[in-house]
Amino acid sequence: MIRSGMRLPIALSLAPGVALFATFFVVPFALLVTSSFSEWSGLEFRFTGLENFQRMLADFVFWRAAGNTVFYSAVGVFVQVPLGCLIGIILAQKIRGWKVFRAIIFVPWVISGAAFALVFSMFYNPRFGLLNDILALFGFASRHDWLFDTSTARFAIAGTFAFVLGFTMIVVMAEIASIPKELYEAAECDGAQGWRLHRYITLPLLRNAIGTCVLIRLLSDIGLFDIVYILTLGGPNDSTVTLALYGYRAYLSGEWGFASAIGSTILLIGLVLILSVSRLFRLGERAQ
Amino acid sequence: MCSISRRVLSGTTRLARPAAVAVTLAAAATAVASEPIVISCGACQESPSDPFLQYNYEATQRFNTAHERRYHVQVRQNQYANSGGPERLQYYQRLAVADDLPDVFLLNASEIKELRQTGKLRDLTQDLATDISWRDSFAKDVFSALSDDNGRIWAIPQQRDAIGIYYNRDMLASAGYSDFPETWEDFEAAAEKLKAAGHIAIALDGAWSTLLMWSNLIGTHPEANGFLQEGIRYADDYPLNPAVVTATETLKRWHNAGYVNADAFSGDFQNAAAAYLSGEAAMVANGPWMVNTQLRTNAAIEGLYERTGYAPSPGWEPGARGAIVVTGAGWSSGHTANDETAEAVLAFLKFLSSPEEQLEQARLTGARPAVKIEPEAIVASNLEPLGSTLAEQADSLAFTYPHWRVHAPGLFLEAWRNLWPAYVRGELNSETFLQRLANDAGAKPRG
Amino acid sequence: MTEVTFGNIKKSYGSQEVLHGLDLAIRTGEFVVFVGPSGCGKSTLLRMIAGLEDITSGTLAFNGSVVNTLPPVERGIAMVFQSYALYPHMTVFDNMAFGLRLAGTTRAEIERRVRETAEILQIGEYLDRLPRHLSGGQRQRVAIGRAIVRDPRVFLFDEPLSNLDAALRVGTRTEIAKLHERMPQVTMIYVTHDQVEAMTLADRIVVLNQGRIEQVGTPMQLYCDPESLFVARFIGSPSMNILSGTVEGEGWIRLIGGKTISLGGQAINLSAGTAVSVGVRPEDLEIVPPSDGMFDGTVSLVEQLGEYQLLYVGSEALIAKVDGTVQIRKGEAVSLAARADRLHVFAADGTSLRRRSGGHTGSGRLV
Amino acid sequence: MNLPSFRQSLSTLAIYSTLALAALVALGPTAWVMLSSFKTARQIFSGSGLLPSPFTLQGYVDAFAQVRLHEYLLNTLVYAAGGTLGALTVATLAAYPLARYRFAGRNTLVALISLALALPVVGLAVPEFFIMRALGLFDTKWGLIIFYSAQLFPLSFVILRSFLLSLPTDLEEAALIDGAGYFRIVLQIIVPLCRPALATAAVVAFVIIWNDFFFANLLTTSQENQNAQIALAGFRSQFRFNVTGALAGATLVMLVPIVVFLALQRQVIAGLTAGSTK
Repeated sequence: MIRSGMRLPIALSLAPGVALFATFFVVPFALLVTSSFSEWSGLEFRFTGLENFQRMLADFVFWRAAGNTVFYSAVGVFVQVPLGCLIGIILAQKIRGWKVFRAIIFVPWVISGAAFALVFSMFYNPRFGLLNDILALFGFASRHDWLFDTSTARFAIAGTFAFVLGFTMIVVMAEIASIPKELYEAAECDGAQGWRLHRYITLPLLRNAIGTCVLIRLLSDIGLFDIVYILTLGGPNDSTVTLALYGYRAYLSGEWGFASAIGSTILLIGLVLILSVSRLFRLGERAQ
Repeated sequence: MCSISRRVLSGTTRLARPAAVAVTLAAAATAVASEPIVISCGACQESPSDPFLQYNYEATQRFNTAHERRYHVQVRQNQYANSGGPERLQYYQRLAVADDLPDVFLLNASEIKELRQTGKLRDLTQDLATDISWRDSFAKDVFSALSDDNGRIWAIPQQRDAIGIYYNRDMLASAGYSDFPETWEDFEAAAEKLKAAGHIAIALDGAWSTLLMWSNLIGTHPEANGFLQEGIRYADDYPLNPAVVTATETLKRWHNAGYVNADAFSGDFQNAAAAYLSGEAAMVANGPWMVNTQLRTNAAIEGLYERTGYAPSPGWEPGARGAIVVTGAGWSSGHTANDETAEAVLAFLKFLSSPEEQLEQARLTGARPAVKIEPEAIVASNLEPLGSTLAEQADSLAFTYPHWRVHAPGLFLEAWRNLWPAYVRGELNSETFLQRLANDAGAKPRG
Repeated sequence: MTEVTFGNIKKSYGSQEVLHGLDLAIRTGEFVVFVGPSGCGKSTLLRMIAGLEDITSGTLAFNGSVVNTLPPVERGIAMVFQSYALYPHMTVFDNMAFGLRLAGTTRAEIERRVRETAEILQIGEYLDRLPRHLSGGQRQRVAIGRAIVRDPRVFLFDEPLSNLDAALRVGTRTEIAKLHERMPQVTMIYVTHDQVEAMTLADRIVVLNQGRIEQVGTPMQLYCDPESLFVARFIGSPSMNILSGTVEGEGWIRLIGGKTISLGGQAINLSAGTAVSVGVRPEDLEIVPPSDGMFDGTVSLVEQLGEYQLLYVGSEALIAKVDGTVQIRKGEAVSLAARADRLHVFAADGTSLRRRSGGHTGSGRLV
Repeated sequence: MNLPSFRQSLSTLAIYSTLALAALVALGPTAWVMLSSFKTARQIFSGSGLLPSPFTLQGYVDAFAQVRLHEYLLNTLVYAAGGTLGALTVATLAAYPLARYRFAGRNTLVALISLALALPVVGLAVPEFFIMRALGLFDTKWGLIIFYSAQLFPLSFVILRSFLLSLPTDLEEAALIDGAGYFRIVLQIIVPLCRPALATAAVVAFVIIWNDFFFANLLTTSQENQNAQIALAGFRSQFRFNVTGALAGATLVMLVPIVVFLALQRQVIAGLTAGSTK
């Protein structure tokens, strides 16, 4: 319904949003794409064509960053999301104490990356950290430096977020709550019980929710920055570096055009992921 | 820039601090009588945890009081005032682009190199030349890190420090050493004994203190060929310099031999400090300021200060010891014009490099004066003995050299932190490590 | 004192036209009900009168002056919404006073009018409550009260009873009827899909179908003389039985697969063999001896409703409404017949072929 | 022994062990660090004992006296509150016409804003920095408030618009008939009606801004403009490191969103699920 006479107020009402959006999303996006093809240090601006991208693709650190980003995403998708689903399905049964568990398990989600980094720099410390103490209880006494050994650093970083299950849990619980009870009653009448009930009823109906969680996980993993930046700066030997951090390094050394090319790549990967995950999980279509 | 609007602006943003308000009000009151010239300082903020900043802050107050009607230094808060990372350089580069550098601020040698390329830094050569007595008041060599290849001077030295190695005398004595080891061979023998006794021989952190030891190993090496002074800037010199290769491999050996604390790669100096302060480690390298900031605080175990010695670096030959002696940082100015503001800037810089202020700074921070001071005056001012002793000793050592940071390229620390743990664990050979270190740090090819 | 006139009113959404040029005149104080199946455009029409939808073309006039572009508030209308549309965050009093406040009415005047209206509608004691603390019927009354308090010239109702349960619906229906009596000068336009509401409330009913007016008339006109197959089916419950047949000479129609029936002398100027539909209302059918039957068949279902019963007869499931006391069982063969003047005949295009009361039909139309 | 009940209790045991493990992994390290904030530096570095002994509040004293944490916390609060308010205001004003009215370009605009929600914004770091500087917003409090308003605009917009779409239009129409103008309808009808959605968007936006490190780090340089997350990261720098102060600071910085979440769980959960199933 648009009624004559409403045009001016509508325009006025849209103006701040459009202005803000244009200034902080559209213009930066245009600037990003343009500067990706140029040498830019804030002072001078010079078009260089595909040079930045060629340089990026030829840099083994870029591939390492890309590889790590894939690794972190894989941990997110294949560890974090399934575990979150499991917990979500369990808690959705509203067993005794579910609210307490939900709260506890969700809490890490609201803690900032900076604080979490501090927590884990203590947790992983080889001299006084809790992790080695716990392992010692099980007979694996060592002073392993989890964060600064190339063979474990990547896993140590992944360990900081792999068990942050809150988001998936919440989304799964909400989705299950929206499944009509009659469906379960009907399935029970048909002879399904226990886990088979979830295998044949819950999981298929969770497609949308799981797809959403996978997508959100992937998007935050492509942008993974603060934990890695604060804990390891991407080291040792670039074994934990992410695309975002790789871009930030370029920004720090004043190579804004190159940094933009990396930024564009991140956005491009994000776009491809959104499309492919949406298609894979047929997001947007209702499960029923 | 309009000084009045700036004063008003800062007056409102700092209302939260009554003391500062009082100062500002006082300045405003005198302004009515005779406008004082206002300049900004980017490294003069109050800081309870950083004695250098705290000293700068107090010195600023003294200067403002002494020149109440003529000059007024205003504090510009910034997070990076005392940080050594690339963020501080970035910060000043942004300000330079915006033509908004503070009138006075602290830069280290490598930052000066980068920042003078913006053309927004004051060339202080002329200012020093026109005041001969000021120029002559400085100690030997203090300008070397703060000037360029053409001899132009970009900063006034803040201090001149001799950086040595703290050691736990009781622990070394129990290993059979009544004095600090003279040679690196001795040093390793001592480390072996300390390790056997269940101690951490030397506390490292993967960054600052690790690189101090690296600098010591290189600086005392007869074939270093001035690597720390010059070669460190050039990519080709890293793997080719025998001193660098030897030093790097020696340092790695200590790790693999188990002389070092387990958490020696985090880049947190605190991990190294904690090992020493808790009495677990026998040695740690750091500057004289550590006495006030940590050794004499409750972070250290009871009586540790009394049991601590401070020694210069061992040498590769007997009697060839050395020490890092640096003018870590200097006071630069972002005011390039020669007007009355420049007059205020110079007045403030001269104030900071006066013997009285330099001694006060030494007393508060443990840093040594950058200007010549009568020995009697030093004795009279009752400086902390650990630092003083080393500083006096340093002048007669076979080697003195700057530490890595003074001449290293901008991203050296990040590159080191990234590669060092992998190298120590044998994932890179020495040549690859050094070459990548040079490249990632941003070292230039020679010529 | 407001006459509402439509002059060739059309409404399109994009390229899709949903109202195809409507003409109608509504008299001052008249209670007009728009009725039709969902999607027929009746709500759109009401919203256009209210000023909530733009009129694509044509003119809407109040007392002769065009109000097409006038904002709702300047049209002097009030509207009762299907959902009541009470502001959930305002008390009953504030709900009723909102419009008056916006109109700049004085505080005392607002107080007086709201209290007065509330007394009439017996909601005086709820004035301080929020809508969510009221029952459905009470909310309905507040919604009406909010409309009344503004003293409108035209009163619009958008399916106001459909959210009430059956019992309340009857009560509220009579209240609306009383309201109409109490406000004889206010023109009331009422939209519903329920023909019972239309029949009981309306002075005149406007039947809409697919964006066109099918027929305008008093309830009895529509019931007795539906001008089209659509109206015939729509008015009356259970709805009219429709059987296909062909004309077989003057006054006779042969039903498909059935008998030939007489129209009792009604003239149909159609040649023999033309396909027609014959309509007969269930309540007009009677059980007759087989010899007199117009329609024969076995009873496939009996719905006993006490007062009367519904018989489903034959393969076309002809419905007959007969007295509840008649003994009849499923599977029995029955013969049914209706008075010839109760038969309705429609041409293949759905228009009525019986023009018995031609003087009345079309009177509502202003062509 | 009754076999089915034994099996049942076994599966109950399995379920609760799983939950307990998940809870431990989720909160264990954080709880340990929070507990450590009451220890002395010496106890922390010696790694002895889980419980503080001796118990000390020195870290908290230092966090305020030395690190001036309260100033950072105040900044963070200003950004989180200001950014949330800004984002919600702008999003409400934009979501209403885009949910209710049809006009050229509407669908494109909605699609663009929704897409922005899904993009990893760190990719835009350099241009954002450049624009902030060009607008004179770089390293200013107002600048960051505006920036955060813009950052959280898409999320608030999507939450509000989907809520508005589920809301019938009668109330606005009733208000129109009552004589209310566009902005009065937004202010007196839409805003009160959207309260649940607004609360949801507000809580989520507040927590996100509170926790932001990346842009705060990128877009501020002065200490007086920096937020608590930067202060936390800064605790690790060489001279000022005071481990108990840092842990105390981290504890306080973490507690704020945790308390917000625990107090407003329903809104947070509604917000996350609404934003994700749009």
